[in-house]
Amino acid sequence: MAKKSIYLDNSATTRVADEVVAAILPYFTENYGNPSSLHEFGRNAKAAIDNARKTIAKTINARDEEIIFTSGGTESDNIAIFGAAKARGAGRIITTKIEHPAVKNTVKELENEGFDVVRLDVDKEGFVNLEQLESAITDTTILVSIIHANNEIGTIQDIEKIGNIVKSKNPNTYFHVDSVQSYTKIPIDVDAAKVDLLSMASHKIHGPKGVGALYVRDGTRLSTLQLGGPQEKNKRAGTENVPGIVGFAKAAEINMADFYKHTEKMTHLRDKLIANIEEKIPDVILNGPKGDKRNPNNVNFSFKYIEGESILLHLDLEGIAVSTGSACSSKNLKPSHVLAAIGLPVDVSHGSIRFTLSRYTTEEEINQVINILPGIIEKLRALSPLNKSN
Amino acid sequence: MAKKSIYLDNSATTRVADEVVAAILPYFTENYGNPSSLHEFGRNAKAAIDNARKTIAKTINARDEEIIFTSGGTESDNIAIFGAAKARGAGRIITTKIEHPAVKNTVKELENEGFDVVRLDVDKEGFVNLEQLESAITDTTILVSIIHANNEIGTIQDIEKIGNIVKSKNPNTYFHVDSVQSYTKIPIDVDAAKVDLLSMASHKIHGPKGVGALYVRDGTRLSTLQLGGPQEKNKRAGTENVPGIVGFAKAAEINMADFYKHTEKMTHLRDKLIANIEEKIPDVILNGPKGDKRNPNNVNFSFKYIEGESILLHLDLEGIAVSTGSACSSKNLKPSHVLAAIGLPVDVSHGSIRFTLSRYTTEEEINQVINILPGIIEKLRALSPLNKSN
Amino acid sequence: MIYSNKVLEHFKNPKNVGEIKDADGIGEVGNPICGDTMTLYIKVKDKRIKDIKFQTFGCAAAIASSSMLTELAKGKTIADAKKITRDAVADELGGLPPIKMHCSNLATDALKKAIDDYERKHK
Amino acid sequence: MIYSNKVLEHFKNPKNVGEIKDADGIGEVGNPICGDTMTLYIKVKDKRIKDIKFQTFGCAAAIASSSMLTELAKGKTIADAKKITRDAVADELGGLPPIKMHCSNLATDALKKAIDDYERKHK
Ligand SMILES: Cc1ncc(COP(=O)(O)O)c(C=O)c1O
Ligand SMILES: Cc1ncc(COP(=O)(O)O)c(C=O)c1O
Repeated sequence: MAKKSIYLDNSATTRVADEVVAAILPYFTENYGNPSSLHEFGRNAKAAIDNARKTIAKTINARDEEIIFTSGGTESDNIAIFGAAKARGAGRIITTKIEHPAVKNTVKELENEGFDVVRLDVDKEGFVNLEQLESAITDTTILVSIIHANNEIGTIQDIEKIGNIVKSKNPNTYFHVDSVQSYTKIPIDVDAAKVDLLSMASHKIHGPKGVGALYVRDGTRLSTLQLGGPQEKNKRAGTENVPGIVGFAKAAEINMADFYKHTEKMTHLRDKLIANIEEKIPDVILNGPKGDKRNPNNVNFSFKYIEGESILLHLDLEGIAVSTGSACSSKNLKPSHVLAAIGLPVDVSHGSIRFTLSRYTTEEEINQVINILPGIIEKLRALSPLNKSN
Repeated sequence: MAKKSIYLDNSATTRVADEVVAAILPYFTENYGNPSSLHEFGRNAKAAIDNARKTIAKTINARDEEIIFTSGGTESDNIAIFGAAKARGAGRIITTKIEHPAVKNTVKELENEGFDVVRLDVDKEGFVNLEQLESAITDTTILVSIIHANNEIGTIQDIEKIGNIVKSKNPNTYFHVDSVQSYTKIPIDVDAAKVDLLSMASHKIHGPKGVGALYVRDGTRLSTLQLGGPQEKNKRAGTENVPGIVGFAKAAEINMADFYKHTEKMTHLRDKLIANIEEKIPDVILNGPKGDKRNPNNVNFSFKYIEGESILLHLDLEGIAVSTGSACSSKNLKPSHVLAAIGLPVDVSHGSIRFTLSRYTTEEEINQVINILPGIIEKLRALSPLNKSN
Repeated sequence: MIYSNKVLEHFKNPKNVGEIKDADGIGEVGNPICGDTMTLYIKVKDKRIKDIKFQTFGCAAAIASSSMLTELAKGKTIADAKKITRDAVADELGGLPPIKMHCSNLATDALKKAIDDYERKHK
Repeated sequence: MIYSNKVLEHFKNPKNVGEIKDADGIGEVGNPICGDTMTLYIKVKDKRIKDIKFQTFGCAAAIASSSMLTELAKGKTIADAKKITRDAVADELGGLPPIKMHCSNLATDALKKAIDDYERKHK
């Protein structure tokens, strides 16, 4: 990897922080015990994951025993949704049209199995229709699952307002929040937002891949998906990923320690990138809102007349890593369902690029993107049959 | 952890090899991309897991695309068993009375859901009754799931013989092997043994925790459990644990490179420990067979009249880490179902201790155990009301 | 299973271990939950427990509870010894893991049986 | 999506890009699968493709296929140009990822349409 690479795909995954690597290492070769073992190696491992649980719990105002560790965001979403649905047996599940596939496909499967699914519309900035939500919640509604900060366009839903609507309409409805993209970037208080289930993933916050967490409010009925040993209070069998869990907690700790400093820096660079693209490149559409209802690390633009994978690869040739909502780049060749939900026509969504920043993103990097991007867009537009000015 | 600790609990989990740590590190802070990303970071990550897949495939005579990566042994077992059962819908599942809970509890759940389950008996050394197996396989049998090397008593089942029985009685029956304890310790050839599904775990072979693999023979119908993105050919959604996968493959590579050297060394030390315990301590029972049908790293003894947790803690006070099949040490206070299956009375199984060696175990360490153990047994027996000689 | 230091101390060096050949009362109990068993011997003089010894087949918690119980009971009057509760034993040990609370039960049950035995023989 | 070096070369520096104002034939195709579109212009002289240009809205594979096709077709007789298959385009590019094979289809379809257009106008 060339030294000068500019990594702006932090919603896909992040660099592991050096402090996190340092925290992990002793758990590979010294404290390598299995937390289920009774001897000292085991007790040390158990203490390590108990500490990590405490750390994660504190970041969202939860109690230690309400955190279970998983293998990542997808597993957390699966346990929350399948677990709750199977424990409740039948009923209505309410979600949105802009969920990550880990929620979207899970809910789809439950719909196939006979659950009654309602998918809320969003407006053109990606905000959920709260009146529609309120009227959708019935006596039979068992679960409302909402993505906190959208992974493609960065829209932040008001989970406190949503939690209050859910619980005042039907207190027996579980409220699940997918906070994989928002965790440690947007403050979360599970009590204030009346959340019952909340998904987190380590590798999105400079922790290692292969570990995540699920907050499960005390008393929430969940069917267990992965069976085996009695780990994680019988909610998730399998030898715990001790180094991963320790690293995840370290990453959360680092991010929370200077929360305002790093989110303010990202917000500044985000807004600078948005302003410059809007100024320097014609025929662009910012997807998602502006201001404090946008995830501090997210910029998403559609560049009319051209296609995302081509933009991505040209940026890649310049050492800049981004992602796209283009159909061409997806494995099923379908355009982004999130961009469709905000009303973007297919040809426009075809040319969308997501830049996602991290605490490590520098002003120089953003300046360089601002310098390089207009030329690439121009070059590709010169190729395009759709470009009216050709 | 004191430097002089003697770790003999390698069937619970292992120390990560230094070479494995070295292989992992660049994937934390340099090649940290998401394999689904199209840019260079992503392509490097993708190449890394493709290489790892090749490495793992080679060790069991499989093809690359037949390996899927999971979060560990438990998940591999769950995907194999739930996945196959749900794809097939109904029918008979045959397993043994000495499975790990990751198989045992999964099969139990399927039995509750209406599948017809047969649990094969084992003889007093832990070998499956092959005639019973043969007569249990019917036209409706969908799955046979067998533990290769038992995790408690080390008994190695003859999977080639079993595979041939299964396929000759009903070629439509899937054959799943739990090789979590045998992988890289006993040669495995999935074609020779006619295996369709085979579970492996990284942390048992000096790889990192939080990663495992499942071999899935081409054409095997499996229902997907964890839904989300299209990773692992739609068989296991979720961002891949790239550093974990790389580390797992490195561990497998190291073990296979000097396979005979390290298994012979373990076998020698295993047999020395067995011989010395039998010689120096009266009233002991070796659980599991002797010789080449015992996992090279496993020693399991019942010490009559005393209880396992007490032995374990005394050894722990001397810096020696082992495990026990005692009821007292298990979270549900039930004695080991494996020791019950080989016909051990409850009070005897209560006093069983498992010593599991690794490639790092030294002759000096075994000598020290041989020196320390008899005194501990004597001391505890002096306390015991069951000890006739008291 | 995290044990307190006090438990580990009594486990490593249990007090009052053994048999009293000419015991005035003997209590034998088995634990149906996990299979632990304990035998308790008492020697009584002037309605006081003059000597007490135990043998236990069980885990660290069972051994430590036995040891602690004998310490608590030694020298007490029969009447006072009867009042020793399993919580008292566990408290003196600095607590026991919840799943191991039945072990302190075992010890108090054995003492009760030994006293019963003594009273039956000496009434 | 791993592209061959040849694909990346044609993607970075596509040949024959643009419009021919007085084209003899124009082929416009849209890809129903992923939404890519392409316009191909040919200039014909003595039954030979004398000049050829394209505009493509699409991914790297679409752009590279377009570029490669124009290279293959340029200078060929109409009869020979008709024989260019999508596999020929893909092969010349050193292969395409399976999911992107439809992109080379797009290019050959556009050429066919341009030739049709030319033949319709010049018969
Ligand atoms: C909002 C959201 N939910 C869930 C996931 C899935 O997390 P993971 O990739 O860790 O399984 C992601 C990651 O892409 C995400 O962005
Ligand atoms: C035979 C066997 N199968 C499955 C497992 C479960 O593996 P893991 O702990 O990696 O989930 C184990 C580990 O204890 C095992 O020994």
